[in-house]
Amino acid sequence: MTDRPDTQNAKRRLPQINPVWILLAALIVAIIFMNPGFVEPTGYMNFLKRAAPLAILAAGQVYVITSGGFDLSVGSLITLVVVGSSMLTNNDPTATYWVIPVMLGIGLGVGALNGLIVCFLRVPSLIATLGMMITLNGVAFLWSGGAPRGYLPDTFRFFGRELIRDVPLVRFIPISVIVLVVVVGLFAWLMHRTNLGRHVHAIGDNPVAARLAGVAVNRVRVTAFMLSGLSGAIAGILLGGFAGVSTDVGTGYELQAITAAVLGGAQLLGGRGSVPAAVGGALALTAIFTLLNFLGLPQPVRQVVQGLILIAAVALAMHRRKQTGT
Amino acid sequence: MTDPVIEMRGITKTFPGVRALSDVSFDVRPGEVNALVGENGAGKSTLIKILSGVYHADSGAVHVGGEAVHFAHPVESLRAGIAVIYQEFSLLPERTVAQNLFLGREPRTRFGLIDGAKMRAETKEVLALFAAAGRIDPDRTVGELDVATQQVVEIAKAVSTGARVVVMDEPTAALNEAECEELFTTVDTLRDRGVAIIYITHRMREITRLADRVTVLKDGEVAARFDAVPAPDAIVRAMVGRDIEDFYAPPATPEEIGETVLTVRGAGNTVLHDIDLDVRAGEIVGLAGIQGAGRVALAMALFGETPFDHGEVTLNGAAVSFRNPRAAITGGVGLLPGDRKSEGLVLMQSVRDNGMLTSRAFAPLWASDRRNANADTGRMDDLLDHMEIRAASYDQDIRALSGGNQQKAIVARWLSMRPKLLIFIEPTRGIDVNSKAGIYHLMRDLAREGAGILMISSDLPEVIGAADRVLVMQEGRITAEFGHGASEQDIMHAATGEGEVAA
Amino acid sequence: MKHFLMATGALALSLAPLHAQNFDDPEEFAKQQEQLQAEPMGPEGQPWLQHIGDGMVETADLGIEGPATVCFSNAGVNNPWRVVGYTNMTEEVENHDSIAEFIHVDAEGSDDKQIADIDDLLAGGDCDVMIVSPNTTAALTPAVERACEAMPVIVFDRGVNTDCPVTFVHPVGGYGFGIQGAEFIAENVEEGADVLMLRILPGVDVLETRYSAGRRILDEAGLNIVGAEFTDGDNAKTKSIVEDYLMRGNIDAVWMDAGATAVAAIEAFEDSGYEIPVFVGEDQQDFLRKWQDEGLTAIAPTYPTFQWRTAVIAAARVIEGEALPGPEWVLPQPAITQDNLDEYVNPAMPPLHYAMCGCEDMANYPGAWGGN
Amino acid sequence: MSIAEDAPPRKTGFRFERWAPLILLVGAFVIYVGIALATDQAQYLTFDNLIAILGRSIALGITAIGQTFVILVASIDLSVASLISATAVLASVVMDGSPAMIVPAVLAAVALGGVVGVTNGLVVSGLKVNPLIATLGMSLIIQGCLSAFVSNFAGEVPEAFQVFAYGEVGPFPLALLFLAAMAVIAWAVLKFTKFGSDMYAVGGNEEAARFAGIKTGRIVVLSHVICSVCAAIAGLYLASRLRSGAPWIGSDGVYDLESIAVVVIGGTVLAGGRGGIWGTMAGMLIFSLIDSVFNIAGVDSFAKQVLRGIIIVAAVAFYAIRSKRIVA
Repeated sequence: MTDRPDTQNAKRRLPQINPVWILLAALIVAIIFMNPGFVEPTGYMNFLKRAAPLAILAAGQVYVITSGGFDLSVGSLITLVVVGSSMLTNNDPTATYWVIPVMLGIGLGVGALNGLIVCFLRVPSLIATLGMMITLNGVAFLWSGGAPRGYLPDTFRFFGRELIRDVPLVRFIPISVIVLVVVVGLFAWLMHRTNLGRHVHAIGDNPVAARLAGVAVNRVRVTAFMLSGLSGAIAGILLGGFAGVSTDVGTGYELQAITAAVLGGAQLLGGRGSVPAAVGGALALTAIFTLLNFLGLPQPVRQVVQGLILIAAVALAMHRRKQTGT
Repeated sequence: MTDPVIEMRGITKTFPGVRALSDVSFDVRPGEVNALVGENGAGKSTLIKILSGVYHADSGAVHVGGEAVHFAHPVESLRAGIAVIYQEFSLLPERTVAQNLFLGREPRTRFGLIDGAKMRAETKEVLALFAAAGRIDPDRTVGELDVATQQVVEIAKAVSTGARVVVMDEPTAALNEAECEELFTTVDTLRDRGVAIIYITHRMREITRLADRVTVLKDGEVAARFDAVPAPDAIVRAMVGRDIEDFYAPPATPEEIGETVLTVRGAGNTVLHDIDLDVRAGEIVGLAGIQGAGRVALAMALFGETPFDHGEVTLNGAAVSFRNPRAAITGGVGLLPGDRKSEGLVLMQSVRDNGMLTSRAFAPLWASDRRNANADTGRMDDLLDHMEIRAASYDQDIRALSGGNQQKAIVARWLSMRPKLLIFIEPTRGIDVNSKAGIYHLMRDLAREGAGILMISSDLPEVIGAADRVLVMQEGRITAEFGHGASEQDIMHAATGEGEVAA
Repeated sequence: MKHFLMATGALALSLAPLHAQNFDDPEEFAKQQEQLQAEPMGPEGQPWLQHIGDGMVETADLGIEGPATVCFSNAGVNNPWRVVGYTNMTEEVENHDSIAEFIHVDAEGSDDKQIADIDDLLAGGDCDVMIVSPNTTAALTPAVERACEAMPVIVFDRGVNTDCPVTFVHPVGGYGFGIQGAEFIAENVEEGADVLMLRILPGVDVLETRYSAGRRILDEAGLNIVGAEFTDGDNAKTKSIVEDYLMRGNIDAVWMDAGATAVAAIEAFEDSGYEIPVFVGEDQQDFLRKWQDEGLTAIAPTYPTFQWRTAVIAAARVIEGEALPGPEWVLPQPAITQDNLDEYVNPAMPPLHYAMCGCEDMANYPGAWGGN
Repeated sequence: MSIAEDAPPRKTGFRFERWAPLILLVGAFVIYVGIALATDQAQYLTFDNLIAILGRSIALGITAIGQTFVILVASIDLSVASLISATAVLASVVMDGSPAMIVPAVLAAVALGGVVGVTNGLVVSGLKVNPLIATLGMSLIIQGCLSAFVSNFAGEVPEAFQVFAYGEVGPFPLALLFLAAMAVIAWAVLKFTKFGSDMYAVGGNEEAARFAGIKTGRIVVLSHVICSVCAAIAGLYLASRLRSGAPWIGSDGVYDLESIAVVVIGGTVLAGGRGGIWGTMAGMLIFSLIDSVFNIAGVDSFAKQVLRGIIIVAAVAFYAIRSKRIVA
């Protein structure tokens, strides 16, 4: 007799605002206070442009986290995409049209491989994607011989670098912000409005029950990893576009993406997760970094703050969960 | 007569929405066996959990050795000399017998290290009380032992704490006849040593064989108290307290039984042997047997989770061989798992999502809520309404619902799939009495609509009352078959291979 | 007891200068400033064979006979500079018949691993000469000392705190790098102009000395340093930092302690619609090309990758028993300026290729370096 | 009745999981010998070389011993790498070349380890924060604090303390004997003490452990303390080996992820409750052998990374592929 119907449900089900939005709002107010220029389009559009890769990455990561796993390989995947694009385009502007699909394919392929390793070799995703992280880094270097051989042509860099000018109201919109909106919209729709999303939740919540109910657990899990891989490839294309070729573009992005998803209330080990909230987490994280920059605080302080926020966010979530009895 | 070592008075316990116990009084004296009987959901487990400090009573008092106690934690009751042997084993499969026996209170040498030799010796000593002693090597890891031997280790663990009170919760569920006999001898030994024993069971034979007194719980209240073991009929009356015919749905009439849905011939795998089985449309086939007899293994083989590796299975006239649950579901088999929490529900998701889990699983992954071939949310809501599931909203997490309502949501999962064969495993476990009848009638309705139903249950009255036909399994084989109205005695006899059971 | 304390105190004091991280050493600054001006000895047009200062060491008495095995413990090839350098090295090995075998172990940027690698080589590598490119100076000193006991050792790039190696090959140094860039800025902007200093990481010795020298000269020239930011060598971060500074105010010149992210910094000006100011980069092709295409006012100080060739040449001389510059082989450290920019820009080479490689005349150029 | 309940008892006799680390180790050794012979470099097969291989990964071995403890209780520690850097710097700054300060420095480093361990343990068991996140956060905090104070090698380790890393007893390096002693002690703690037994219980079935009166929170905290103290010792060893401490030595050695990989390859399951020290030691030796194989085979350093990633996954798959459990 451990099943306890909860009579206070009605109260608890009142629409609850995710704390990440409050955090984000507070941070933005603080940024505007520090730097009134932020309310100008240049201010907030630059902010969104900068946050776009991380936000997209978080939107992909939240699939894997909700399905009960981790994806540590996205950072190296970004590096691979940037280095690989420079190798393939090889200074040829017309190559972009096939290189970008190839990169998206690599993202999906890496995700599929991660998923297959987890599903069929039964290696926990933490280890599987850690191995993938190391491997992809090596592949990126091996492919390029340690330093990329080509420039990224402007056609490739279009997505990460260009703006649409003369837009009414906001003056200009960076292409990457449009990519952000489209990708996040798509990911959010898949997660919250389709069978796929329900199944991602179900297999993270209770894989045995999901399997016995007929859910194609492996297929769903592989798909979740593929979406994460896809988000890594898109983030890589944006980052390469924004900043050009380098060999360590992706370093550290995997942990930031997980942090963002966790800030957005995604439950580690699965069962709960929201794409918009994860994107909110990514924006909040970027806002924190921006704020610390404005305050003139050095890198070490940023690390400490990131660490504290990470622990506090999860501790708070656990506390709330205990209080509401769920 | 000695004073009671345990005395519980006026215990009331309410879970949100359910009154589990109301004003229950219960006692047990040193050197006696007080049998605590009642149907599933009558409140036996709750009472024991209050005694051991897992739950706290809303009102009422617990006295141990004459002193009022308030256990905040199971450890405190253990220290007070109360050892509970739960149905779910609390053994660590990776550790040895000796390590499990002395978990948390290992003997130490004067250097503070664990005294392995002493631990082993004492393990042997404790095990010597049991007939199984010879079979058990203290250094074997528990995971390597069979279920019956694990049960012995579990009991030995309680005994080795030097408990004054030992609570056994249906200890024979997993034992065969010879092992039962061993257990009874053990209980006798304990009683002779002045240990007070609370023995939870619903098998009449065990009551007659062991009990000094009997306390009957029904719907959270004490229905009867006997200072000597009465005639079995009196106990059953007190336990059920109503007309069985009303409680269970009426059996199938011959007209309602149709074509054979499922035929299994000579099938088996590592656990199952020579399985021959027929299930016809419109009938409910009960599958009885002790724990470990292979009933769940059979269900999982039919469902493709642990497939047969030889033999023939025919479903609706076509030969099939399901390699996984998805294939089985596509072929028209449905299954309600026995452990709702760990195998049935996705607890953090909504009631509706739980109900739609299977239908969505067979709709395209990319289909949205609005354009779902066979997973229309509106239809699911109608279905849930029809089943009278009580929930504040179908959007709320299913974990907040009562067991009965949770079970209905799982049934709803299968209704929209219209399976030809539906397997229920322990369909009413942990469900209050009132909801049980609902589940039985639901099963019958499904059968009337043309499904063949296979029901696995450890609750013998349930198997007898709800099924049209009862098959009995033992050691991975189907060993007997009974028509509707078989006695508990017959079934028990077949399930354990010998002995006799009163009912 | 008192004695003991005094002794330890004295010991600590005597050791302190060796280890205290003094990145603003006026003596060293002056020395490198002078070396930049000095006329190097050795064959003209082959800077990897040149040397500043006239100290030589004899190697005939080391008793190595060719052909011999040269072992190389590498700190890592974890950035494009080291990749180019390592390619120079392997190509140079081909030029020497006296090197029968060249064994390479890579520590992947870990001190601990490099110590273990050297131990491995000593235990079973059958090495005759060892080349070490230490991951860090202090940590590798004991391992190099042990190696010295077994065979002649050549150290390059970073040094070690011991004089046991036959020679220590290195270009002029970090102060020199900092000086070249900062002097160029001072010459090309007005007094009081706003300068942004971009740095990679704190704590790395070669980078710290570049910064301290650069800062000293910019300060002395009376320029206004609007900020000194760490970029982690990350293009995206660099671009963001520059964008933020542009939102807040004016920038007349950008000084960088390493050129890896120079193009990203330039793009920040372009994308925000500003004129590109006076720039200090490095000799990577992407920067040189941008410079040429956009007609920048710029300079590229270098930390030449040709020193990787020199290390092999030194090893070959040890085997052949020839004298070589030592105990320090100070190589020239030329900067690329508007005057000689065209010599170094080569569109056939990859963007992250370091132009000052001294490799243009080698057999497998440009293929081995990734060029077309 | 769950699926598992109705299953037959596990077969007795040969238990694959128990022997898998040894099989992997022997496999790695055979490959090493094979490559040495195939590339005609028999000089790598001497006793000296064996010792050099054993001594390759001592810091990793010490860290992995600690990591074994936390993983056994179903926790994990990602903060070890930063802690190694922090304790190495702390010790070397406190010593600052003075032999008289060795003892205070060691005590300070171990104390720092203890504080970090207690904090990790309390955040995990008290605030119920997922250990991965808790220790990742802790790692960022330590690294941030450390980088705020020092940016390069700081302080100086006196000769006397360098004995720890460079001393020899007969043919054996002192540090190797130290590691062996630590392994034996850890093994004894797990095998012969109540604490060890409680750890297996907490990792295997926390509920059952609590019902048996084990203070599970305390066990989790204690195992975190052990892990952090081991990391502190690894930091001391590295300070001694590198003659000073720098804020990057932990992260450069990737001791966090590598120690976890070593433990898992050694057969300790991430879910807790199963595994032991000798598996971890085998895992460490496998890593050393792989490194040595790469060196003697002259594997390109980028290919090395690729292979290392594949090997980690393959080694874990070697165990995991046999289980029917669904993992995520």
